[in-house]
Amino acid sequence: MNLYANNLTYKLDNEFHLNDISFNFKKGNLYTILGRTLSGKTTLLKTIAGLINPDSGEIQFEEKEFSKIPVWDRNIAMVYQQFINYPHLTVYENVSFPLKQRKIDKEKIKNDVDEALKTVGLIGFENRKIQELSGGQQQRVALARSLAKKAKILLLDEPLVNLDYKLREQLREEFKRIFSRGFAEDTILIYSTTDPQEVMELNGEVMVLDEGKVLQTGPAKEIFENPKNLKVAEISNDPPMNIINGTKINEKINVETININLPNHLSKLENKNYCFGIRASEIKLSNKGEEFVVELAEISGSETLLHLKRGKTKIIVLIEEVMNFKINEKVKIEFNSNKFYVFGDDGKLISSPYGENNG
Amino acid sequence: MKTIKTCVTALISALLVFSPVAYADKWSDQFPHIKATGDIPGECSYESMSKKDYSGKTLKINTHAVPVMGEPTALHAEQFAKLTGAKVDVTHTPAGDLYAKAMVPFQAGQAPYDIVFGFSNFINDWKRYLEPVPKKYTEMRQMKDVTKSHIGVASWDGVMYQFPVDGDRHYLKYRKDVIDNPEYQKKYKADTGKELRVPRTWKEYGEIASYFNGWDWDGDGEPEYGSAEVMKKDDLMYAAFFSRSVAYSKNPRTPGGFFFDLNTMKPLINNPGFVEALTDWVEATKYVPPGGINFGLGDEIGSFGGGQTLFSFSWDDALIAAMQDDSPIKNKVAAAPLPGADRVWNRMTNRWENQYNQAPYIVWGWAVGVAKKSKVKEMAFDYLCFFANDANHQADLAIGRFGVNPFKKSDFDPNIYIDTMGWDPEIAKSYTDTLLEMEEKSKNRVFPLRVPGVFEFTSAVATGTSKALAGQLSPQEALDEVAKEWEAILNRVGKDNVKAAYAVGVAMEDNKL
Amino acid sequence: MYKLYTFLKYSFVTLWTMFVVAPFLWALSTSFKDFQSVNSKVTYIPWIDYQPSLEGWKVLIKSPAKGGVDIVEPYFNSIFVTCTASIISIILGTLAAYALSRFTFKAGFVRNNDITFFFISQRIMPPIVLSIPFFIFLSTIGLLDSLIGLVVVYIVLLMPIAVWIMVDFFNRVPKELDETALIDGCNPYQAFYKVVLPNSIPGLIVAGMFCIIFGWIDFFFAFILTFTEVQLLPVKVVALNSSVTPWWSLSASALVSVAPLIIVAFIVERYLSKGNLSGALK
Amino acid sequence: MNFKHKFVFLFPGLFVLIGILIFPIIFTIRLSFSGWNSYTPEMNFIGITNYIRLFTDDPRFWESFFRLSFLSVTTVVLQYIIGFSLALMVWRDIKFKRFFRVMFLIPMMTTPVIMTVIWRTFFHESLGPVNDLLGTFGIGPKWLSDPATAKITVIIVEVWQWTPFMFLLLLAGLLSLPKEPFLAAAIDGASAFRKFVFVTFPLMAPISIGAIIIRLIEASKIMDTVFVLTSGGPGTATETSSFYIYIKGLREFQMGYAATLSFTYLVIMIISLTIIAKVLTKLMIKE
Repeated sequence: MNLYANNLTYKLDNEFHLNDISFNFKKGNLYTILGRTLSGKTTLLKTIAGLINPDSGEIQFEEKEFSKIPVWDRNIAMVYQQFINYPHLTVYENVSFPLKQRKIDKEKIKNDVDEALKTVGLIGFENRKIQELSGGQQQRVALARSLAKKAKILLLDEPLVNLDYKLREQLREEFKRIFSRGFAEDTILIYSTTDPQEVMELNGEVMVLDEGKVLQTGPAKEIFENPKNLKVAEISNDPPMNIINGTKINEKINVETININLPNHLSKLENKNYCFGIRASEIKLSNKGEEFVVELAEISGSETLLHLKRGKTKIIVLIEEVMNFKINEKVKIEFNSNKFYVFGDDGKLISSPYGENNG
Repeated sequence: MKTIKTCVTALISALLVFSPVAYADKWSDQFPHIKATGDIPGECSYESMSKKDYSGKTLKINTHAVPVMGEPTALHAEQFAKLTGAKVDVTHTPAGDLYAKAMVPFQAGQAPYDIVFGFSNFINDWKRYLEPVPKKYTEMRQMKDVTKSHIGVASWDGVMYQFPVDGDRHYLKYRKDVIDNPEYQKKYKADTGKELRVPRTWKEYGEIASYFNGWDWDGDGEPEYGSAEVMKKDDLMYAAFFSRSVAYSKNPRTPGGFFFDLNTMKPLINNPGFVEALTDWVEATKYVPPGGINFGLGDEIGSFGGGQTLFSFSWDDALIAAMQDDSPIKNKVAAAPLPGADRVWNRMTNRWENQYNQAPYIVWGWAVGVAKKSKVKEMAFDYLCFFANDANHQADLAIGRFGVNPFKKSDFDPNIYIDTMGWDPEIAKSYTDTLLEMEEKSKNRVFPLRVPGVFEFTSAVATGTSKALAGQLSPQEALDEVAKEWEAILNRVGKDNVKAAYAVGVAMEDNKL
Repeated sequence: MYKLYTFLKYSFVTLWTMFVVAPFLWALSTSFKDFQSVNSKVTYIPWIDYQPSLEGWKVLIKSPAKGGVDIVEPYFNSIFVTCTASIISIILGTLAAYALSRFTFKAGFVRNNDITFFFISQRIMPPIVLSIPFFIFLSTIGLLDSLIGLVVVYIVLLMPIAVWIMVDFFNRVPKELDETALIDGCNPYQAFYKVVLPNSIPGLIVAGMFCIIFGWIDFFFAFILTFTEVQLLPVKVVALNSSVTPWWSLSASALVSVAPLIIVAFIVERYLSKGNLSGALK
Repeated sequence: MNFKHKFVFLFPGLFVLIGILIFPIIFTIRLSFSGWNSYTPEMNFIGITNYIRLFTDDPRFWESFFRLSFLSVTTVVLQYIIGFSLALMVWRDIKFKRFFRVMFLIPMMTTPVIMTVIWRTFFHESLGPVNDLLGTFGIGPKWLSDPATAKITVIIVEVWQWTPFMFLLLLAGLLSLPKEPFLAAAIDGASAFRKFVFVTFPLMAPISIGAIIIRLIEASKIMDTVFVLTSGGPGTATETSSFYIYIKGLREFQMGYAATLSFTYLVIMIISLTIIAKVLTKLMIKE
């Protein structure tokens, strides 16, 4: 009773959009697909929906070969990142559209639509035209439409990406609420996003995609704590994890002209060159620290992103307050070396601060 | 009181209808078109037609645009339908497209029209698709009245393919009020040392036209010009060119071809006679109204008929337009034969002969045929015969916009124009004399080119002369180009084909037919 | 600076409007003239320059036997042929355009763009090239001189326009819209008529307008392919262009023949002003 | 998306078009190898005689073709510039916007062959209003009777007739432009001119290319105008390809040769339009 895929491959103009993807999604669970833009997330969702026929590989659902069932008979729902609704219909007509397609009787449609609208908080908007709604409301209509349908597979393709910051926060909260309410037991929910924070908050099973390939699967926490390699580390962090070339020499880690004391969890490491990874939030401003030059300072919301440089090494520091910096100003920072990741030349994780992959 | 009057009138007219005395009026009451003459007895009179019954049959006609030819066609169609019970459908087509409009279905083996209007020079291309006019009609009295020239124009090698319903030719039209004005005569003599008179030669035509070009000589506050001519490069301009060429090139002493040397089929179009005519014509661009180089026939008629120019030469229409009742220059214009030339080219001796020469150009004109594949040929011929019956023809003549012009010997009676159309006797006489001279008397006539591929030949002439008029080429170069093109066409069409056809025309020109 | 621009803008727009209107005014003036007022000198204003006559207008409804042109029947013929051909062209053209916009076609070296170009390229042919073959074609299937025959030919004239406009239009309609419809349980046909079509009305209006215009103004095919049964308006009006052209009735009929399309101009403008002509689906 | 249903959408239109056209096209090609004319209306086979004639002995066709290229490119460029200017001017704030828009559309709605008759009287050098009015300033251009000005007159009439086409497409394009780039430009404080060059024009490029190509296709058929205004004269000064084909075909009835001309013309046009489309795309859409 699963959604099962084996070796899915899809190529367009000699470029892999899906490269040998296999998975086994179980009902009642939430799956998030994390990947950068053009990593193949949308292609994968469309392949599941049946909008794209893979060049090879198979998909099965409820033990049936999925490729033989056309899109319109698959009983799926999908929400796009562009708020796709039917512009010629009202909110109510939009939400009831898939139900009417199934020729369900009017009473039941009414109930289901009302319930869905209630869930997304659009009661009272039934007779509005789509163009009269804000972007957030439009996306709620799209969501309501897919919920009302009670589909067995619900696909959400970066549903929040085109919303502004505040709305995104707000809707994300609601998503959490909606999906956590013991979301229908026989539904598979697949949610794709570029935003690691969303992945963390939704807390489902994660599949990290890049260039059409699965890089890592596992629970959100696992991905976050133990990224298999540099790529995953980059993708699963926002801002991306800082990668610093350094050398371990005995009790020190040498980066540029800085020497950092070796943290405990790296004591077994061979003396060698490594890529050290550290999250932007694990670097702090400190008078005791080392001197870097400010290249750029971005303020977003209540945070400040500081782009720094020293020699060939560039790092990003996340400061959780609004601060003003001048370009070329010198600042001092300190690394929280207890949170160092270590990656080998091949990009594979050698050591994580969370312990499991040590050595 | 009024009612009684009406009743009496009605009673009287009722009596008249039934009385044999008012026989003719029975038809003119029903058909006001012929009220001037009433029905005139004949083979195809109203009376005779009313005895035919074509009800349930349909006659399809393609004719020219309204009004020229198009309006009389439609009018007589309506009358014919009323008399015989037939249904008559009439389509109107612009002049330039009449050929193609009939030719396309002809070549595709179709006969969508029973009757096709066109021009007499289509005859060679059309004759294989046309039904010869049956003996019944060629030998009737109405046909015996048609002039020799027009029988010739309608026939091919003695067989009549086109039913004569109209006559056409080129002649000179001039403003009588200017040429005969003693003051202008004096002034002209004083200024140029020459007599002001109806031009006898094209050179004189040019001199007088230049003199009267660009100033207000009729006192209406607008400048007037020398001459209105068809110079626009369409299907008609080459005819104007030939009108100007005949005087220089049609030498009565050199029979055997005007366009080609019939023996060798060598084009004569670039001989000094034609070149001289084209040189004159290029000169003429200086004394036509502004934009005159782009005048089509309609512009020419409008220009002369509207009193804008002193001279014009082409078909009758410009004169008739000027003589309409509402025209401010009615009875101020007159007709004369085309000008001649003081010298004429002799292609045998390759020399100019310094001798006055004049030649009428029996240009092509309207011609009508009945399609061979038509299923109602008898009705079609009856219609055409009815179209041209004496009553209709005389009524048509009087309506300028109809474009129906004299082609019967009886038409050359000046009294018709004096009585029914209010023409000045002198002008009417100048008109009929001019026509009679051309149609019946002259021995030096030129007939239109009627050979296979005639449109290729004439189109080449139009292109060449047009280039000369526009100053793109000199007259000699232009005509050399035409001659070269003619040779090419001859080779494509086959010299023998053209020669055989051309011989028929030459025989008429040489007065052998 | 801004004032200068405004001044130039209004001057240009006004000048162009005058240029647009000039021939119509001239035609309007001419339609009330007679032979002398046209041919003796240039006249403009009735009663001052010339004595107006209604002859030019009367001619339009008179029968040819009385020197009229009787454009009433051709008028309706033209409307019928134009509308029928436009509707068929738009239906077929819209379907094809949808296919070309949404699906990929491959046949040898032929791709979607080539098929689109094939459609549009039908308009490269000068009418003269096609007239004779069409004549023979229609005569073979017995549709010469019939309204149906003209409709058949006009479809060839108009469908390329419909395809061109609609491909362009559909390319700007997000294809996620149709995908959503499919996911919501519509088969491709239902998705097309339940979702795509209702949202394509602005495009259909533009395509329809171009079809109607190009159908209405065709002269050549109507001229070659009809004889007596069917006459279309342009052919009938051009038949006034005789050697002695009655300029007055020609002008009047020119004005009358433009009239219905001016309504089209208003409809199009209305859609323009509502701002959804090019139908951005946002 | 890829379904077998896609054929159901494409094929009706495609096959109807092919069905109607296949005969005419094959017929034309076959005809071009025949000597069909007024006196031998037969589908005989004369090999490539017609093509030899065209390529070795018919400078008039090639002249008419270059004249056509000149006329159509000039008119289309003018139509584009004027149409774009007009569209920009009535795009946003202007008084009587709707009136002007309707006005600008109207010429397109008129039948060229009829309107040109009106234009002919309009430009009549002694009985038309243009020279009458210009006469008060002491000028009287030879609108139709001089080889150079006759071309200009043809261009004027064509521009009058078809600028609305450009105007409509470009205005519709302008009205559908996204607002964001303009806001961004406004925030950057770009001048109106810079806004046009860097924002409006690039956004309009795809629509412009489409409109120009279609207009080029239509303009290359320019015939009614020439036919009525000048009949290709004075001399051959305004003779275009389609008018020349018309003369050869329906006037002189050299059907075989006219088919040769047509087919050659078609091939040249398809090739050159493809090239023009490519070049325009390169010029107007950077990247």
